[in-house]
Amino acid sequence: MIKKEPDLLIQATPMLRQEMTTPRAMLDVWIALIPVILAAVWFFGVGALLLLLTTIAGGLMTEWVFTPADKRRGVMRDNSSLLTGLLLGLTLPPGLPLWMAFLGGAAAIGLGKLIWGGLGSNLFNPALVGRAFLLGTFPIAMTTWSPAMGPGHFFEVQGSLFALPFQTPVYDAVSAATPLGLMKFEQQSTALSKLLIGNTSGSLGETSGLLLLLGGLFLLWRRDLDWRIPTAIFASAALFSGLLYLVNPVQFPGPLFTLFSGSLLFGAIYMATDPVTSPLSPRGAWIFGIGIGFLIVLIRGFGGLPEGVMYAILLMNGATPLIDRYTQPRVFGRQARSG
Amino acid sequence: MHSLNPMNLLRGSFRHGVHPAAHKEQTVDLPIQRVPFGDRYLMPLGQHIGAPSKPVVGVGQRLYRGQIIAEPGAFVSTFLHSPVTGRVIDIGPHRHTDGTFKPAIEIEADPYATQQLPPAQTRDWKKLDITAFIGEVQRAGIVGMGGAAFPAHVKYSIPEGQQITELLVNGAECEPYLTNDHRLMVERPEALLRGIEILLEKLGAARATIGVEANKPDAIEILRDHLSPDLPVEVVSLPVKYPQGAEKMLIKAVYGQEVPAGQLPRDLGVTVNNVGTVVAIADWFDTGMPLIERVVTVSGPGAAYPSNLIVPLGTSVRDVLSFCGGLRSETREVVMGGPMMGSPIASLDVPVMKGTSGILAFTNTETLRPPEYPCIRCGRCLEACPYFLNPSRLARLAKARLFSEMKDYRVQDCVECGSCTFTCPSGIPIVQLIRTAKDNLAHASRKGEPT
Amino acid sequence: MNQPVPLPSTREPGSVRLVLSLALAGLISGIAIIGVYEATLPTITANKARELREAVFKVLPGVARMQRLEFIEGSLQPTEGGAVNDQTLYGGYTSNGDLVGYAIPADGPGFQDTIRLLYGYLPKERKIVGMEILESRETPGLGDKIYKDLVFVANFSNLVPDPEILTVKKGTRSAANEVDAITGATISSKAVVRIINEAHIRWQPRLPSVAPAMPLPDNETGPETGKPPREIR
Amino acid sequence: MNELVWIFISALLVNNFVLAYFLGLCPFLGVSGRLDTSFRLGLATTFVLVITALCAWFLNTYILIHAPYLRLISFIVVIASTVQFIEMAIKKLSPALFKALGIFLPLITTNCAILGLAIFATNRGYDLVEGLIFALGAGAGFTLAMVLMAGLREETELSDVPALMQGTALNLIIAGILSMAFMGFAGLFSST
Amino acid sequence: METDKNLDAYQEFVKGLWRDNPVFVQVLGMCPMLAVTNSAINALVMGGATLFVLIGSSFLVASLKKWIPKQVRISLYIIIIATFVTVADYSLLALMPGVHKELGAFIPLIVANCMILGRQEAFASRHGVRFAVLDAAGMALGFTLALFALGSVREILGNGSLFNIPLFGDTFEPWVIMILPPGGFITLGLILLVFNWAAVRKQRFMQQVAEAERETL
Repeated sequence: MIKKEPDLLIQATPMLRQEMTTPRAMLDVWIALIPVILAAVWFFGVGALLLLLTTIAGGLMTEWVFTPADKRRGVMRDNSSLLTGLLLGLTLPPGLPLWMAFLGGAAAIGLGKLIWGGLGSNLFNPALVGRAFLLGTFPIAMTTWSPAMGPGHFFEVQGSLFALPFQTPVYDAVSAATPLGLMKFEQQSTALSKLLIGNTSGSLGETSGLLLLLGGLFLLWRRDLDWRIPTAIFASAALFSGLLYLVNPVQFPGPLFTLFSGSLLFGAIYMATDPVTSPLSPRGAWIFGIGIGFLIVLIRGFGGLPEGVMYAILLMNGATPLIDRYTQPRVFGRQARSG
Repeated sequence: MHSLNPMNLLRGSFRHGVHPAAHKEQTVDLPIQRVPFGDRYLMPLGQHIGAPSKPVVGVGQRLYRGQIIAEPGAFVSTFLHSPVTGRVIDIGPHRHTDGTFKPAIEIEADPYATQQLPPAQTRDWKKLDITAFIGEVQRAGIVGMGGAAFPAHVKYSIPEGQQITELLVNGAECEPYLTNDHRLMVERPEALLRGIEILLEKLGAARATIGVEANKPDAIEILRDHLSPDLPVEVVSLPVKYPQGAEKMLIKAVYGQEVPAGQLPRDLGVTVNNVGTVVAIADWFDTGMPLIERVVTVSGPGAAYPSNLIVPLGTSVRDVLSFCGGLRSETREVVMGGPMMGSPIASLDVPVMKGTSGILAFTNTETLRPPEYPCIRCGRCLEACPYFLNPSRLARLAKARLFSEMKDYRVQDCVECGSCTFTCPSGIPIVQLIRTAKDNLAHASRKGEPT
Repeated sequence: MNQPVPLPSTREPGSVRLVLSLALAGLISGIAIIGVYEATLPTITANKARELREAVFKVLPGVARMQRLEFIEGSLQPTEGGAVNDQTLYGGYTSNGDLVGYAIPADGPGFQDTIRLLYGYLPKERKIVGMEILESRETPGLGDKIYKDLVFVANFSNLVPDPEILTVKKGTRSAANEVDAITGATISSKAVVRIINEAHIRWQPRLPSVAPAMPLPDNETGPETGKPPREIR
Repeated sequence: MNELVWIFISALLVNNFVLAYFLGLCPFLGVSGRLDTSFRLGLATTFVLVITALCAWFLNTYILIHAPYLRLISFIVVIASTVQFIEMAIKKLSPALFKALGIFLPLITTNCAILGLAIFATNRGYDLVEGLIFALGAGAGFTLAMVLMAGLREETELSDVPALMQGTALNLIIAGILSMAFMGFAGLFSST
Repeated sequence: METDKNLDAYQEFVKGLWRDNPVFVQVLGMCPMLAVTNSAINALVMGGATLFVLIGSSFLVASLKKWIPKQVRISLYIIIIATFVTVADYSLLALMPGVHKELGAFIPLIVANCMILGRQEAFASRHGVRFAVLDAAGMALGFTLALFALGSVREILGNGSLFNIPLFGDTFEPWVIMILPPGGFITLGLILLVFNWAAVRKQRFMQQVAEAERETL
């Protein structure tokens, strides 16, 4: 017998939900990056950890200050700023002064996210906005790379990290060119094994090709990323760089070097796949990825900068609304949509 | 972004869709039980898609079981029959399953009646021509039993120049929890095949296919055992995926063809019928029983004793539930139909109708909605939508109240299967937003506003 | 806001009047402009000439007089004004009229935008003795070191442009035809070198080491009458 | 040939008229709300830019060599009358095109990109072919910036932009980020 | 002018500074606004040139309005403005060649500053000389103010100096992006944000005052 009639809810169906949530997806990326973080600390010492913490703090504090009090709880819990700060931190050179890193974190969240209306509204990858801001603002500090060290120097934190705010940093370590810089300005290639393991100079999180791929596989398994985007980037970067290599193997690197050098892997797996700023439809994802690959090869090969991944992704972010608009999926039972 | 699913590569499925947990184990092995007759029955005049029926009985009139109590209000409408022997006590507005009050005939059962059907008149279907056959189907009050309750006779009225070649029997039952079709296939395969035989001959179709999802191996086996070589019937096992039971998805899964938007299955020479509908046709021609009862699954974590039941139409949900032990105290929500597309009811005093396939009780575990996060355009809903719509964009447009722009994104093609909401990691009620938008658009077009 | 006053003339004026008023306005405006132009011309000309002289004297140390020259029909001839083009350069002379060297304008794409520069070349020694950036939009703090970084500029005060100038990593200059690049602004450094290399290839065979043409008398200011067609932005 | 490629790429990407030179900002900020409008305005502007380059070269070669002080006033008068003339010509020759471009043509007169092009081309001493390539590059760059901006702006309509940011403030920030992204093209084809 | 009677000279002058500021409120003249504000001095010179052109043309237009035929008024305004701009251009070239070099093509581009043409059409052609000049001065000063605000922010952060005087010593790390184009866009965007915020605050304050007054009545 029904003893007591419950107060029935009238909530619309479907009653069932799958388990994945947005904060959980953000956390997955974090988990995927843990080996990369460890490698960064291994190669660049505790200073790397300090840098990561600083960018994250810069982002979180900006978010906290500029979010209306009534929305703070929800916003702070979605883990997205935590991820943005980490991603930004991993793209910074190991000797960057902490105050710049903090500023970068603030710019990433402020210019990259809050101004647009918060998570989901931004049209450019916030971490890359932060990095582009830093690169434009402090071009020298952002391109001064310290060499990868080893565990022997684990506790040696570079003095430049602690430069006073607004002051020019003084570097105590000899700077080293990145594999891309060596390639562009001195036509020197770097062994693939070094690129895979990561004991080269470069941004904190971009050096170790193997670990980056490993994290990518984890995300693929968790179905957190659109596999089409990295695949398209790899394919088009390999294709275009291969063509250039065939034309002039002295000036242009081969496809393998192109794929494993610089931040191509990092950008393709963790930055370009940011769902908010990449196209929704499968066809759009292909176009997006191919465009990024092409722009990377264009900027690296013919531009003034040795590296172009960040700009390539930002530029394609800018084109994403257009791509989305013209790649609407064909609706079931209808002919392909024209325009 | 998640179509790595190898199932897509196999024959016999549609693209996209979702895989909610089936939850069928509670009732899948329970034989169908008959609910004893109660004392009051409520027959809403609009239990089907189309115009409501018109009452042909008056208050106080005595009825026998199976007697016609209402006649079609239009071509897309059908007959209603009394589910019990008894007396009309009221004709007027009563609480409907959607929460509103709608006209219904209230019948008081005769407690001393035997509730036997009157002796069957012989209806030799073999002698009927197609028009007479369609008339008989309407006369039996038969509608689609899968949930939509679309009058069956309309479906069989094929316009001049068209020919049905394929009879597709829908045994997919892709909604979680529900096992009523499953049990019907297991327990009454003869009736099902007999209904198929009738339909094949009357519609002139070349063959019949029974599409059953692979998670019902016993049903597939039993049906195959009962096939006779004289009857061109095939039983097809389909990969488990929601919403396989949607007509157009089933056609795509079985024949690999898309029904063009704006067209009907019959334009491809196909007619799709739920197993319940086919059995009801067989019953009418075999025993003369019109559509006055149906199989209902009672299940869900809030149901004390989940069951499969034969319920006379018009029985109140409360009576059905109390027959099988009532609700647990944790129950928060009761849904009529499946958990994906059914509708919640506000009161237990609403009747079981022709389209009621299940009564599901849910507790906090299911009703607690996750906190809603902003859409991060992850694309999971695009991968889920069987109609290849862009639910993310539709939801964002709906939130910005740009309803007319939603038409450019084919909001009208949405069948509201709920796959997008199911799959959304940000917990956005996408399908509800789409429903609101459709309502708004319909309202605007009724008022003749330019949209 | 304020109440607008209806325009004074409500009657449709004839088209003659329209044309007349436009012509009148044009006339008055022309007169005004010519007035200002005439009034400022001497100063502007003097400024430009001074700027040019300063630049020429800077890239050619020890020069006291200069003359604009143009490569016409196989030889260098003194010219007055006119468009500066690929055929123009400046001769630098001692106070008694002996040729010291040439100041050669050259331009080409840099990191950001066109870089325009002037370099001093001694034909006898086949040596570059100075370089001055006239115009560039290189990145502040990085690319702009091509003129702000005196160490870099000093590379060009004693440089052999044959067979060609090479850019090498900072601090590794070891030969007379090498230039130390600026750290972090390799592209801008290379651009300057490339611009000079290209200009050198064009000019080297044309430059006689003895005075091809004597400076015109009283000509030190390098008369720049008329429009300076390649205005220095 | 190489020089021409660089002039084109420079005006299109490296020194994009809008994002690096701030020319044509009024339509860029004002008329970029809708994608099709932006695209058409871009095309119309490109067309006028090319005509202007032609006129500027003609003026420079035949008139201003004698009277340099009339440069500004003759440019502005020529641009204004050219636009007017084009408007009338299109109206007569192709009503369909006029319908598509019509309302934008008067707007173009006040577009400083046109005057800017004439002045830049003169300052750099471009010859006729260089000037035309420059105009094509500038027009394509303007169109590119307009179209990207319009796409982005249409998208922001669906998001909850804070009230204080709505309108020009956000558009400027979008332009700033686009401009930052275009910095990636710096040095393109200048080092090869 | 009869209709000028209800105008208040002070109001006409001040409105351009804040309430109807051509940059912050009307979003006009963006092109010079962003292009020349990479240093305070450039901003001030550009402001001065604009002031000269605007006052001059407003004065002329207001004095000559009786003789300007309606049909060709825009062309005439443009001729007048272009004349003043040419005058300014040559004067600057003669007097301040260094700054003129930095401002480059943007001095001639004052012609295309829609604020100037706008004031002629909207104000000078409809009002007396005195008010036209006051209005022009106010608008131009408002424009200069905005230029200066942007220019000084960009110079201070981007170069660590103001009017080329170093403020923070040699070890200051300049924010290079501020003097690059993106810095212009972003800084102006943020200044507009602050302006909007101040406007909202002011409006709220005025409402509170009004409510308080109503309550006391």
